[in-house]
Formats: sequence, structure tokens, C-alpha cells
Amino acid sequence: MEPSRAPDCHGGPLARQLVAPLLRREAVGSTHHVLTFELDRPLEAEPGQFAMVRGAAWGSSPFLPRPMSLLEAGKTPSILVKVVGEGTRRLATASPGELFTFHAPLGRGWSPCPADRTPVLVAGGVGVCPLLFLARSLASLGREPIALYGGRTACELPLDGALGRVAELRIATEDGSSGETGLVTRLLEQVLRDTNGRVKAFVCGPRRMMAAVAGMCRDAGALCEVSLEAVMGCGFGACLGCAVPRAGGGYLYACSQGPCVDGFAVDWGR
Amino acid sequence: MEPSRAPDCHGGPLARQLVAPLLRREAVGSTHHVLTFELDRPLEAEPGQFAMVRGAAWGSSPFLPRPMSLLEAGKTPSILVKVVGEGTRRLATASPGELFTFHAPLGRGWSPCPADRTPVLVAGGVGVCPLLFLARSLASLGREPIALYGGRTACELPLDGALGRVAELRIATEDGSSGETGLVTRLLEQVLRDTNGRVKAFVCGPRRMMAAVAGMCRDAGALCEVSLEAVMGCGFGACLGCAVPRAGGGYLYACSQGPCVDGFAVDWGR
Amino acid sequence: MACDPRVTLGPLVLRNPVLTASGTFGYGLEFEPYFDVASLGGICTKGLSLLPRVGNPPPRLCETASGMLNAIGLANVGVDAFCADKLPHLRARGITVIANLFATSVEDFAALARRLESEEGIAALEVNISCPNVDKGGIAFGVDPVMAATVTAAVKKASRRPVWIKLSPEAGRIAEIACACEEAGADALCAINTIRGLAVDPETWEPRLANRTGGLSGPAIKPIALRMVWEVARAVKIPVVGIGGIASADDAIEFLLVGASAVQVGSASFRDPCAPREVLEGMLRYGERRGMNLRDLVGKARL
Amino acid sequence: MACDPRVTLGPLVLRNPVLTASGTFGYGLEFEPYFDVASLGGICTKGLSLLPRVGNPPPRLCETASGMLNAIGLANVGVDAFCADKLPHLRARGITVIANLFATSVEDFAALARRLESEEGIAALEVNISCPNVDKGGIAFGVDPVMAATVTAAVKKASRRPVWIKLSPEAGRIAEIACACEEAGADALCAINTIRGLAVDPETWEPRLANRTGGLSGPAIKPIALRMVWEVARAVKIPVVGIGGIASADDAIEFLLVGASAVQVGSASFRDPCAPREVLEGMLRYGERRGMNLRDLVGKARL
Ligand SMILES: Cc1cc2nc3c(=O)[nH]c(=O)nc-3n(C[C@H](O)[C@H](O)[C@H](O)COP(=O)(O)OP(=O)(O)OC[C@H]3O[C@@H](n4cnc5c(N)ncnc54)[C@H](O)[C@@H]3O)c2cc1C
Ligand SMILES: Cc1cc2nc3c(=O)[nH]c(=O)nc-3n(C[C@H](O)[C@H](O)[C@H](O)COP(=O)(O)OP(=O)(O)OC[C@H]3O[C@@H](n4cnc5c(N)ncnc54)[C@H](O)[C@@H]3O)c2cc1C
Ligand SMILES: Cc1cc2nc3c(=O)[nH]c(=O)nc-3n(C[C@H](O)[C@H](O)[C@H](O)COP(=O)(O)O)c2cc1C
Ligand SMILES: Cc1cc2nc3c(=O)[nH]c(=O)nc-3n(C[C@H](O)[C@H](O)[C@H](O)COP(=O)(O)O)c2cc1C
Ligand code: FES
Ligand code: FES
Repeated sequence: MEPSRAPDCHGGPLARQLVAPLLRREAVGSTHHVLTFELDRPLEAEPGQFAMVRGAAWGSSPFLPRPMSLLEAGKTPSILVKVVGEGTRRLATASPGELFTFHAPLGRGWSPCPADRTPVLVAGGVGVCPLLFLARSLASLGREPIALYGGRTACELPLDGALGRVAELRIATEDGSSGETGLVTRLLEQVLRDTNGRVKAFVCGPRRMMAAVAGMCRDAGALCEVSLEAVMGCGFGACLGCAVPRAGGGYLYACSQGPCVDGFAVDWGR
Repeated sequence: MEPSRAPDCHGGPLARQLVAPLLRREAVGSTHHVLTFELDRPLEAEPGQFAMVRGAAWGSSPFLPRPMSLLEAGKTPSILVKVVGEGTRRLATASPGELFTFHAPLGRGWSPCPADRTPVLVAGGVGVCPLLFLARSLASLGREPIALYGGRTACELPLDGALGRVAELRIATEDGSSGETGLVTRLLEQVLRDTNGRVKAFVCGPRRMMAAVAGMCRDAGALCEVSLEAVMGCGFGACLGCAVPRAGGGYLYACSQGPCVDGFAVDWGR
Repeated sequence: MACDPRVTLGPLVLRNPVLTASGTFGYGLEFEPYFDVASLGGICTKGLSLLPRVGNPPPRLCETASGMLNAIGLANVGVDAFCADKLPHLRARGITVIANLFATSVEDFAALARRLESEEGIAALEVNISCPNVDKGGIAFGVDPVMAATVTAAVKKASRRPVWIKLSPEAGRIAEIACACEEAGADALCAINTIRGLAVDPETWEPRLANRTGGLSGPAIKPIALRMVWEVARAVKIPVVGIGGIASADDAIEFLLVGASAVQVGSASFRDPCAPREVLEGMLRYGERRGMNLRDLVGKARL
Repeated sequence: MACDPRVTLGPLVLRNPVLTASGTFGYGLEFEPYFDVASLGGICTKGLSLLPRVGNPPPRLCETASGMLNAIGLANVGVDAFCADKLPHLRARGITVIANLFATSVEDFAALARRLESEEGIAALEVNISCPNVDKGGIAFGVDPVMAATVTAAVKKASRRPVWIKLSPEAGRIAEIACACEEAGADALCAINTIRGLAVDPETWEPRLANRTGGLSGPAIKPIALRMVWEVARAVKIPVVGIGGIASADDAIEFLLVGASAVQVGSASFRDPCAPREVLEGMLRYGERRGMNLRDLVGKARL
């Protein structure tokens, strides 16, 4: 049967779940790993979309697949993994050839940046993934994004080099081990001032950081899009597990209405 | 603290559980694998003893370790694995370097063969493991064991070559693809006749085979020792899961009173 | 050899015994990219209530050993939006739809059933008297035989459709509730819903779910579910639908063997959206290998 | 920073809150090669009955997702042999012993308690009114508040020792049973015992256990156990001992946070005989890192 599209499904390429071997795993610093998979046919995906990834031999535990932002699409898509628990630990110790279920592309990617707005990418830690993909895409369109990248310390800025190649990169660390000392919002403050708010911020990082950035953008008249963070069950709208409080009441679903949503559509207070 | 021995614990070396990497895995035919582990100090073990083996990264499922007869002791002990379910499948796909918990030596090994009895090893399928270890040990003592080895087909006779080097090997297969056509009991019949029953049979294989062999030995006045088969929880007497009906009522515990027990001590009918 | 996959659930003949469990399969349409949903025995919709419900605050999910806890709180679009936006598509695709109903009073359960009377393309009603994640209704009906019977009778009266009652694993004696529902006219019984559990973050001391407790599902609960389905199937004459941790054809066959006439695949669809199809295909292979119709496996365990 | 590991369970002060669960630690001596058992808070013996019991026919165990089913059937050497052959060794080694008791009548429970009165080296009695694997006794007492209270009162009367009642997860409302036992004089409550489950071999159609059903234990049940321990701890004033799927220090800390004063490590000891010691060491590190005494974690979850 030719797969048909659910009526309220967003546009973009249809998701497939397939079994794919790990092609290679590269350590990035001590706690991050880039995993590259080998697909049978190229994955079409937009920056900001994600994959649900799971070891084919995990058995019944860990049970659920793990949402991971796509770093790039194509025949050998990759993800960046930060070890925080059992699932990411297993990803970070996988050997080439190990089989994974790879379910992608999922969710809504970033929406376009209006021509009259400078794209400003605001990244925290592994939040860099969907933004690196976006930066590459913007660069290929001839746009010149500014990237603001923050973390506690220099080790928490994976892929900063790659980001610097496709964007004008500014860094902030809390301990001052790289770039400016302080939070990434300090960098944003300056950009908003310099540009008089004529920017669109694309934001992915810890919730508190995204909340702060959204607030600053609102005040400055800037546009703001964020990539939502939520524990996910299915990744495609079936479980209603990935709720995020919506401005005005009710919930947004990170996997089907996001992960990329208007930063002002989120109720950051609840 | 110096480990002390439980009061009703049998003699022999004390068991240790340690984490050991897989040194190598060799396929033996299409469904069997010999796994060799690398210990920090040599394992002392007797033929017939076993190990509880489990992947250190298995998490909570499969939950229990798997009992596996020792093929040999020393600094690089090995086991022979036949794939029957999830645990053995994982063992059979492990890569060198993967860490395992290795809990050994456990249980009671084979008891000595009286000087006036010919040792006759009766093996079915993976039952060959504790018998190959025994055959090597007997051979090193200058005894000349006879080994009777049976299976449905030639592929189900792993390690027949190794066994043939340390024992006088006779084979029976149900489909006649190797050795005599028929059951291993046919071979035993002849040995019992030729020796007038002056043998001690050491038996490890499917329950039905062990029951038949025990019956034949009893009739012929031969001694008979079997290696019990049971689903095990702990492997060292703590769960009482590995019960096997005892002649005269009650149960034997395969892990602590066995696995090697007098074949006439088992109630094969219940 | 031939294997007839069809099963009979009281007045209903299903294409095959593989359904999807409510709340784990969205409204069915989410799975269209993955396989032909109409090839299944049927789908149970997300729990429908008279009015839309936004559900519980997040976090709503957490993972546990071989399973997961959820406290979705019966978020749903409401029965009207379901009939307007979802049902026509399901009907057009030839999908067998079981409408899963949730209410906080006997009257509302009956009203829901009546509301659906005029809609075409609903094969049966599955009445959820066992949701552990809402303050009112749900499980309160499911642990008391009198309440369970009252709801059953009210829905039966309000609808000409087959009425399935979804039982709670938290009744001390599930067979007692099952018998009460049978007597009150239920056409089939579904067992089990999730089992209430709790998880706490040892670092923050916060519960991992905003609702504190949530329902445990997945392979972890399969042995408990299988035991309960066996208890229910032995106690009643009406058909039983088995649910709980089913992730493979072997799992599903275990449920048939202990007396279930059909099964529902739940959380396994999160791990693999094609899980229901794979369960079905594996069951067909099993039936063909043995030259048996799937319905002939029902109750065959040597128990 | 300093961390005092001691905990108080009613009249009893334990070295630390890590005990071993009955039936999963033999008579304690089996673990001597692995670590110093006396360093634990205590061990609960295999269930002791007045007369020796041979237990159920095999198979007695089967593995399930993140857990296992067992139907040992309370095989044990009997109370006399325990006192003669095991207890002197346990005493000599300084191991804190909790004697787990099983009987099929109130009188026999009392007789067991009396039998142990003259023995030294028993810190408390743990009364198993929740074994799912025997025909008579066990769970029947555990699902009925009146029966539970009767057993509690009888054992209390027969013994000067602290009496712990081990609760069944299969009572519809576990808190109700808990309160009944508290009123009847129990010194502490232990929760939970295993949950009855079933597994069938899809090829042979035989149950995987000769006893048909068995008790589910292991990480699979942890979320259910944690919820029940929370419910019990909220309902009573006496201390609660948490049991169910504990395999790591984090697991144990979760149980303390929801209100358990101590924990028991069960099936995890099969996977790793040193599990109880590792749970304890991890808890000590946790306490030291936070500069807290372990008893100060009890009930601290933000629930
Ligand atoms: C759309 C999306 C894209 C993501 N992209 C990436 C990525 O590119 N790289 C990356 O390393 N991580 C990414 N994450 C986060 C990643 O999915 C989680 O870190 C992972 O699921 C944790 O699994 P675990 O088994 O290691 O941890 P667990 O043992 O499951 O949990 C460890 C801790 O992490 C928390 N946690 C679990 N899941 C999530 C989640 N989905 N979001 C936030 N916290 C969670 C838990 O509450 C717990 O405190 C993304 C998440 C989403 C929703
Ligand atoms: C003392 C002893 C020594 C053993 N030595 C070896 C050996 O050297 N090589 C080897 O390949 N196997 C050996 N076994 C058998 C081996 O332990 C089982 O095959 C293994 O535990 C199955 O695990 P699994 O996860 O692959 O199968 P599961 O998925 O757990 O089960 C698959 C099937 O095997 C049956 N089974 C499970 N465990 C056992 C068991 N312990 N005994 C018999 N049947 C079982 C189950 O009932 C089921 O039908 C030995 C068993 C014992 C008791
Ligand atoms: C995320 C989630 C949502 C659920 N929502 C409902 C629901 O709305 N109505 C209902 O009757 N059951 C609901 N359930 C219960 C399932 O239908 C099923 O009974 C349970 O998950 C056990 O099956 P499983 O182990 O295969 O998941 C839900 C389960 C999950 C995991
Ligand atoms: C093999 C086995 C035997 C058990 N025997 C007893 C027993 O004799 N008495 C008792 O009160 N509980 C018994 N239990 C229950 C455990 O003490 C414990 O309550 C249960 O296993 C849950 O803990 P766990 O998940 O950590 O194993 C037994 C459990 C297992 C697995
Ligand atoms: S993760 Fe399941 S609906 Fe979003
Ligand atoms: S396997 Fe536990 S007692 Fe033998």
C-alpha cells in the first residue's frame, strides 16, 4: 500500500522506521559522541527534525526509543549524543555495525527566517544539533547566521568548530574557559541591541535558557522560535506524552506540533 | 575479610564473581560458539563445575545470569554456548572486549572414577562440555576414557574433534550423518555388554537420555553419575529454584548438591 | 497450511485477533505512514470524553525497567471532534474502530454511548472503568462490582452496539468484577489496564511524573496481565480481550492460549510503530505452521 | 561529610537500612564467600515453617522481562533444623537475623513464634501473610484485614520480639490491611511480596512453572512496589520496610524517600551476590555526598 498521510499531519517528507547499522562513532570531548548511521536510501529531513533511535538488540529494556535531533540528513545521517542515562550510555558505547532502529524524519523543523531578519542561533550544550543543521542550511542559501553558544565550561560546547565554519560564532561560558564569561543571554543582549531587534532567534538548549531568550526577544521585538524539550514516548503523536504548557492554556505536543515552535506560543511559567 | 566457608558447603575452590572481558569467540558449526574469558587470576575448577555468566551491560533484561559448564579452568576459562533463547543469543553475538560477570566455580564436579571401572562418558549435544573437561583430566591422569557422543545430526556434535583427541570416541546420530545410526544408548548397550558392566558412566545431555542411561546402568550393574539440568536463579543455593526430583521423595538442588550427582539418586519418573 | 485468522467476539466477527490498545495508537491515523491499519482486527481509539480534555501537566511519562509509567490524564479531542474530524477518515480507510469511552459518572457514560449511536463505522464500545490517572471516575468504577455492573447496564441500555468493559488490575479479585459485568450484559471484557506505579528522582526528590503516580505498562506487566486474563476467562462465558505487555506474536499467542479471543498491542507501538502488524504476521505464520485457525488456539493452554 | 547509616525500626536499631529479602538470600551462609554479611542491616531468612517443607515440583522459576516468576512453594528445612544447624553460625558471625515465618493457620504462626522465643540471636520476626505460591495460608491472610489483624495479634502475644508483617500487593487496598496490622500491634510493615503472574510456553502450551502461577519479582515490579510502600507509609505511624525490585542504591533511596525506614534487596542477589553490599555502599556514598544521615532521607520525597 502506498502510505497515505494523516489528515492533520504537517507537510514535509514522510517518516519511516528502518533498521540501520551504525557506520561510525566519534567521541567529541569526553562526554559527547557523534553517531553516523548507514541507511539503504537517503533520508530527507529538514533542520530541526529529529529521529527516534533505539538499539535493535536492546530487548525490552531500555524500552522506549530516544529522541535525537538530526545533525544532517542524507544516506549517512548523524546525531550528537550526550550521556545522561542508560539509553544515551548505550548509544555512546555502540560499535560500528551494531543495528539500530532509526525512525525519522519526525516533527516540524525550523520555519523559514524572513528575509529582513538576521538569523541568530542560540545554542546551549547538545541544543547545538538542530542549530548546526540549520546553520549549514542557511549558509547554503547564502544567509549569514550569527551563532551564540553557551555552556558551563568549554567542554560543554561540542561541535563549536563545525558551527564556526558556517556561522559567525560567539561563545560564552560560565567559568570563562572559552569566550565571554557568563550566560549566553549576555551575548544575545548585545546582538539585540546592535540589530535593534531585527532578528529571528532560533533557540535550543535547557528550558530555563529558552525561557529567558523568549522573554528577551519579546521585549526587543525580535522573532523567536524554540525547539521544545520533553520526555517522549512515541515521537509521532500517538501517546500524548510530550506535552508542553501552551501560552493561553492547554498543551503543545513537542513531537507533532514541534519540536520547533514559536517561542511565544509556550507558557514558560507553568 | 577473609571469605569463610558456609558450614554445609562442599569442598573445592571457593567461588568468586568477577567482571571479565571476553577474550575471543569462535563459532563451532552454525549454532555453537566457544567463548573464552580473560580473568585477572587463574580460576581453579574441577571438571563438571559450572559458571553463572551474564553480560555486564545487559541492564535489567535478561535479568538472571545463565549457567554454563566450564570447558576448562585457568586464566582463560572457556564455555561452549548453544543458542536457545535471548541470553544465549547475546552470548553468541558478543564481541571480544565486552565485559561479563563470571561467577565460578559453582556446584559439585564429577566424583572420581574407581580404579577398577572404565570411565565411559555419555554426551548429548552441549552436554559434551563438562565431559570434555573430564576427559582431558582423566587423560592427564593416564586413564583412557571411552566417549559416546550422540545427536540428531552431525551438526549437533560440537567439539567432537577435541573429544576424540582425549578419549576413544564413538558417535551415533539419528539421521546417520555421522557414526552409527540411532541413539547414543545403542553405543552404550554395546559397551555395557563388552565390559560386563564394569564401567562408570558419566552422563550429560537431555533429560530423557540421562534417564535411559541411568536405567541401563542400573540393570547392568554399572555406576552412573549425571550432570543435572535445571533452570537456575542464583547458582549457589540461595533461591531453591533448581529442584530436581530425588529418588525416594523430595528434591535435589542442581546447583549446590549437583550438578554432578549419582544417577540413581534422581527420580527420573516424576 | 491454511490458517483462518478471523475471530468472533460475541456478536462481532473481526478480521483477525490483533487490535491496538487505547491511548497507545492515537486515533489510528498517526500510523498510516507505517502500515495498512485496516489490515488489523481493529483499533481502540484514545479514550473519548463528552468534552475535550487537556490532560495532566508534564512530565507525563517516564521509563521503568522493561516498561513505562504514564499519566496522560485522558487528554482527548472530545467525542464531537472525534466524530467530525477523525471518524470519517477511519471509515473511509475501512478501519475497524472500537470507541474507547471515559466519563466520571454513569450518566455521562450513557450519554457518550448515545452520542455515538448515530455515527457509522464504530464496531464496538470499550468502556474504560479502569483509568488510574484521573481524580474522579475511571478506576473507582473498576474496583467495585456493583459500580461496574451499573456502568455496564447503563451503556448497554444506551447503545445497540457491542459493549466491552475494560477491567482494572487493581480490583482485589478481578474475576468478581468480570462476573458482575457479564451479568449486567457486557458483550466482552478487556483486561488489563495499566497498574498504578510511582517513580521518584533520587537527586531532586521530585516524583518523575507531575501527577505523582502513573500507570505501568509494557513487557514488565505481561506475567501479571496473563494471569489476570486467565482468571477472567475462567470465570466468564463472554469473550475476553487480552492486554498487557504484548510485543510479539509469541506474547499474543500466550494470551490466546489462556483464554483471550483477541489481544491489544499497547506500548509496544511506541518502540516500533509496526508492532501490531508484526504481531499479526507472526501469529499467521504460527497458525500456518501448525495448520490451525487462530480462534482454535483460544484456551488451549494446559493449565 | 559524615553519614550515620543507622536506622530505627520501632524498638530495634539496625546498623544500616539494607536487609536481604526472604527466600532470596538462603539462610545467609550461602553468601559468606562474597562479602561480610554481618555488615548488612540484617538478613531475612527463607520462610520457616513448623515442619520441613520440600516445596513445589519443578520447574520452579522462569525469567520474564526485567524480572522472574518463582513458585518455590516455601521449601525450607523447618524451624527446628534452622535453630540447630543455621542459627548458631549466623549468631557466631554477628549477623542480624530476622526470622521469616510461614504457616497455614493462626495457631501455627503463634506456635512458630513461641518456638523461637528461647533462641538467641533473632532480632525480629517477619510474618509472611502474602505468599502467592502455596495452596493454604499465606496470601489468604494477606488480603483480608480481619485475618491479617488476627495473625498479627496472635504472633505479638506469642513473642516478646518485634513483629513485622509482610504485606501482599494483591489486597485491593493495601493501606487498609496495613492499618489493621498496625492496630493489632505490629511493630513494622514490610511491603511488598511478589505479585502473582503466569507464563506459558507458546510451543508446548504448558505453563512455564509446574505450579502454573508464580510470584513476579525483580526490577519489573519496582514502580508498583514503590507506589504501595508510599501508600502504606502514609497510612500508618509504624516503620515500613520497602521491598520490590531494589537493585541499586538509587532504587533503595527512592524507597526511603517515599517513607520506608529500611529496604530489602531480593532477586537482585541472584544477578549479583554482592548486590546488598553494593546497595549499602552506594547509599553511604549518597549520604556522605549530601552530608546526611540515611534515616533523614525517610519520607523526604516531594509528593
Ligand atoms: C526533540 C528532541 C531532540 C533531542 N536531541 C538530542 C540530541 O541531539 N542529543 C542528545 O544527547 N539528546 C537529545 N535529546 C535529549 C535525549 O532524548 C535524552 O537525553 C535521552 O532521551 C535520555 O535518555 P537516557 O536513557 O540516556 O536517560 P534516562 O535514563 O531516560 O534519563 C536521564 C535523565 O534525563 C531526563 N530525560 C529523559 N528523556 C529526556 C528528554 N527527552 N528530554 C529531556 N530530558 C530527558 C530524565 O528525566 C532523567 O532525569 C533530545 C530530546 C528531544 C525531545
Ligand atoms: C549446570 C548447567 C550447565 C549448563 N551448561 C551449558 C553449556 O555448557 N552450554 C550451553 O549452551 N548451555 C548450558 N546449559 C543450559 C543453559 O544454561 C540454558 O540453555 C540457558 O540458560 C538458556 O538461556 P536463554 O536465555 O538462551 O534461553 P531462555 O530464553 O531463558 O529459554 C529458552 C528455553 O530454554 C529453556 N531453559 C532455560 N534455562 C534452562 C536451563 N538452565 N536448563 C535447561 N533448559 C533451560 C527454557 O525453559 C526455554 O524453553 C547449562 C545448564 C545448567 C543447569
Ligand atoms: C500512554 C498511554 C495512554 C493510555 N490511554 C488509555 C486510554 O485513554 N484509555 C484506556 O482505556 N487505556 C489507556 N491506556 C492503557 C492501554 O490501553 C493498555 O491497557 C495498557 O497500556 C497495557 O497494555 P501495554 O502493556 O501493551 O501497553 C493507555 C496506556 C498508555 C501507555
Ligand atoms: C525465589 C524467591 C523466593 C522467595 N521466598 C520467600 C519466602 O520464603 N518468604 C517471603 O516472605 N518472601 C519470599 N519471597 C519474596 C521476596 O522476599 C520479596 O518480597 C520479593 O521477591 C520482591 O522483592 P525483589 O523484587 O527484590 O525480589 C521470595 C522471592 C523469590 C524471588
Ligand atoms: S511523544 Fe508521543 S505524542 Fe509526542
Ligand atoms: S539455582 Fe538457586 S538454589 Fe540452585
